[in-house]
Amino acid sequence: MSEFFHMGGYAAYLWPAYLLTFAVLGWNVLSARRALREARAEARRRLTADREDGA
Amino acid sequence: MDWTWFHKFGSPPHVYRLAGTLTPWFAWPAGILIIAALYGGLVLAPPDYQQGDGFRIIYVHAPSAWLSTMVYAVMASAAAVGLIWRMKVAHAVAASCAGVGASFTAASLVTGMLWGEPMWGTWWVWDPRLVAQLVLLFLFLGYIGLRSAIDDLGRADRASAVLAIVGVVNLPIIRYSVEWWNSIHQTPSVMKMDRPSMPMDMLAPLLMMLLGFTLFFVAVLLVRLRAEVLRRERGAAWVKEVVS
Amino acid sequence: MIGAALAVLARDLRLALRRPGQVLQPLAFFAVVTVLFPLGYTPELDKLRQIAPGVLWVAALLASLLSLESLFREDAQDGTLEQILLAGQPLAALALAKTAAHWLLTGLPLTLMAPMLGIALGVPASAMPGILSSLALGTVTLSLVGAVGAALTLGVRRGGVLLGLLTLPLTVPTLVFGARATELAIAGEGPSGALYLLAALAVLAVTLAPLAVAAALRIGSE
Amino acid sequence: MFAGLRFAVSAGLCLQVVGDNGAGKTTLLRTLAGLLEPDEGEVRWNGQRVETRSLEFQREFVYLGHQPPLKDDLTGRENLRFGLALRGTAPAGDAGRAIDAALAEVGATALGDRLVRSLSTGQRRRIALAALRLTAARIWLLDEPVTNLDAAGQAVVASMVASQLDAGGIVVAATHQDLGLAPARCPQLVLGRRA
Repeated sequence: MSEFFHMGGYAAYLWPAYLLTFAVLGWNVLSARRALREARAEARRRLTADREDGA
Repeated sequence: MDWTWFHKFGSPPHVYRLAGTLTPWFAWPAGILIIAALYGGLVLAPPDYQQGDGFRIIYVHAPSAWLSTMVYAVMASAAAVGLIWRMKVAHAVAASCAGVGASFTAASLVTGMLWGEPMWGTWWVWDPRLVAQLVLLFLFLGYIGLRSAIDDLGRADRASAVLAIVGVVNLPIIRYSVEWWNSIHQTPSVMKMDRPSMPMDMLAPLLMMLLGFTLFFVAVLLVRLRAEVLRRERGAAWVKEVVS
Repeated sequence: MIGAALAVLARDLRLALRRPGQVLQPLAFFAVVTVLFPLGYTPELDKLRQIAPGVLWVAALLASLLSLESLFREDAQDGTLEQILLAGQPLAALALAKTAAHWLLTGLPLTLMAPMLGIALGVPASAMPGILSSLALGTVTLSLVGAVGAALTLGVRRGGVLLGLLTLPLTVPTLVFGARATELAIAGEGPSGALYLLAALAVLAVTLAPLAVAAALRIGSE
Repeated sequence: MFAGLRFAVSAGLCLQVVGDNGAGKTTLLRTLAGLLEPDEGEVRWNGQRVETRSLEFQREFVYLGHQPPLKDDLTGRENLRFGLALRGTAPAGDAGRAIDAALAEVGATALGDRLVRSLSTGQRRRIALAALRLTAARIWLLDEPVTNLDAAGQAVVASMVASQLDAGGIVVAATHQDLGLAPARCPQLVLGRRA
């Protein structure tokens, strides 16, 4: 199993590359969901604000 | 030609709901494909006769590079549609692309450097592909910078649309000039990044990863699109039932 | 349309004559940047000769960019830009006239100045025609591409840095072909190959950039 | 900003747009001028729907914003000559005479050759009004035309608006001050919060 991680000597380059790419994948998922959550919260805040000044 | 389908895509509430229902249909296949390709690329595919296992970086580098360019093209075309037909939803799509495109351009840049380092002995070499990705990253950063510098959302949409279109027209010219520049100053051994003839057991995981990344992009785009549509329709009535 | 475009061009030239200081600034900047390189590198002319093309072109690029920020900003602030937008004339033509004025006031002087600075970098006199022709063509594209950036960053506070970020990536082809043409001129070979590419860029820029500038101006003045 | 707005102005009338600050007076004028895109609705000219950004329609109107559109480093005359050349409205006879006439009408003949930089705000506005006269535009869109003008200046504006109406032109002015016109010739459009 260990020689799998050894990756023929390229381990020091291959795994960081994979980790970084999957970090980018993860970041995209999280930031997209956060953007949606914030947009919904902002819309909700605006609606209550409109309701308060009797629009 | 019945244009109502076109108008349907123009109506924010419809797009908001459609994006919501479609997201899982892209997200799950993307996840499965990526994991399968990961297994295929790291375990099943034989080592390369020249680079041994080092070549397996292609399975993350090539899809990132593919996404970076494809996403810019999608962004520019959405911007063009938004500008010509004045469709808010199209601008929302363009706005949703920027972050994804920039992140994958950066990923392809770094993975490219990680791939080249063992060959070149240094972290950076003025290889035309790396330089082209770097310039593409600047184009993305310029787009994001312009968008954040303009407060009014409508104006930011239209101004960044012009920039995206100018950028997509210039991109092939920039790439040509970098290749041309590279050919006249012969830089150190230019490493063949993309394999012209790959045996199937090497190529299959790559194609699966490319498709997986593309579906992943669409899924992320749909989620971001809903957020961008909401931002542009805050005052609209339909937002009430959707949000509360 | 031609009358209106010429009117805009003539007005900008007259305005520049009224305040010559502003015209000299990019030239001074060009000289300063060029002089810095030997100080940061080496006094030996034969070494400087090798980096001369890159130095001249990057310095010219930054100098013409520097002066672009005010291309539309002053007109926007005093309200004349609105009258230009509403003049009932094709806006792309007026945008081209504004950019032509910028080229005449900045691009051309920079080009004429380059040979002198070239000498400071050990560039042989035989290379002067090549430098002049390549910079003349290159600065046209730089002015046009920069005008798009200037129009896009019109309403933006501290737009100068953003203008650079938007415009510099688009100037890569001009820099590559231009520096190569200069390099060939210095080496005594004919720069024609690179010159044709520079000319092609200039033609493309003259035809397309004004459309983008017009669109950006309309958006910027909402 | 505002919705459900319908109004028409026929030749010879001056529409006075009033409303408290922020009610959208300037927005309405800039929308008519094509500087702003309305979300919905349209502008009709001579009965036909017209694209406010079309060059033909632009030649029909002139828009004067809060700020007199003049270059400080040019003289009044130079600014006026530029305006003429820009709009391509070649006046009958040579431009010089038309400029002199316009300057005379606004009482700024003496100011013509001084750099605009040296003029007061009121004097600059008079030069801008002279430019208005020089455009052969049938529609005048004026945003606060009489602010910071002395009594004499206001009289000049009133007389110019009157002569424009007499010539069958249209004026849309956003101002609270009285333009000295008979009410019949100066209908009001009140923009305000919905009651």
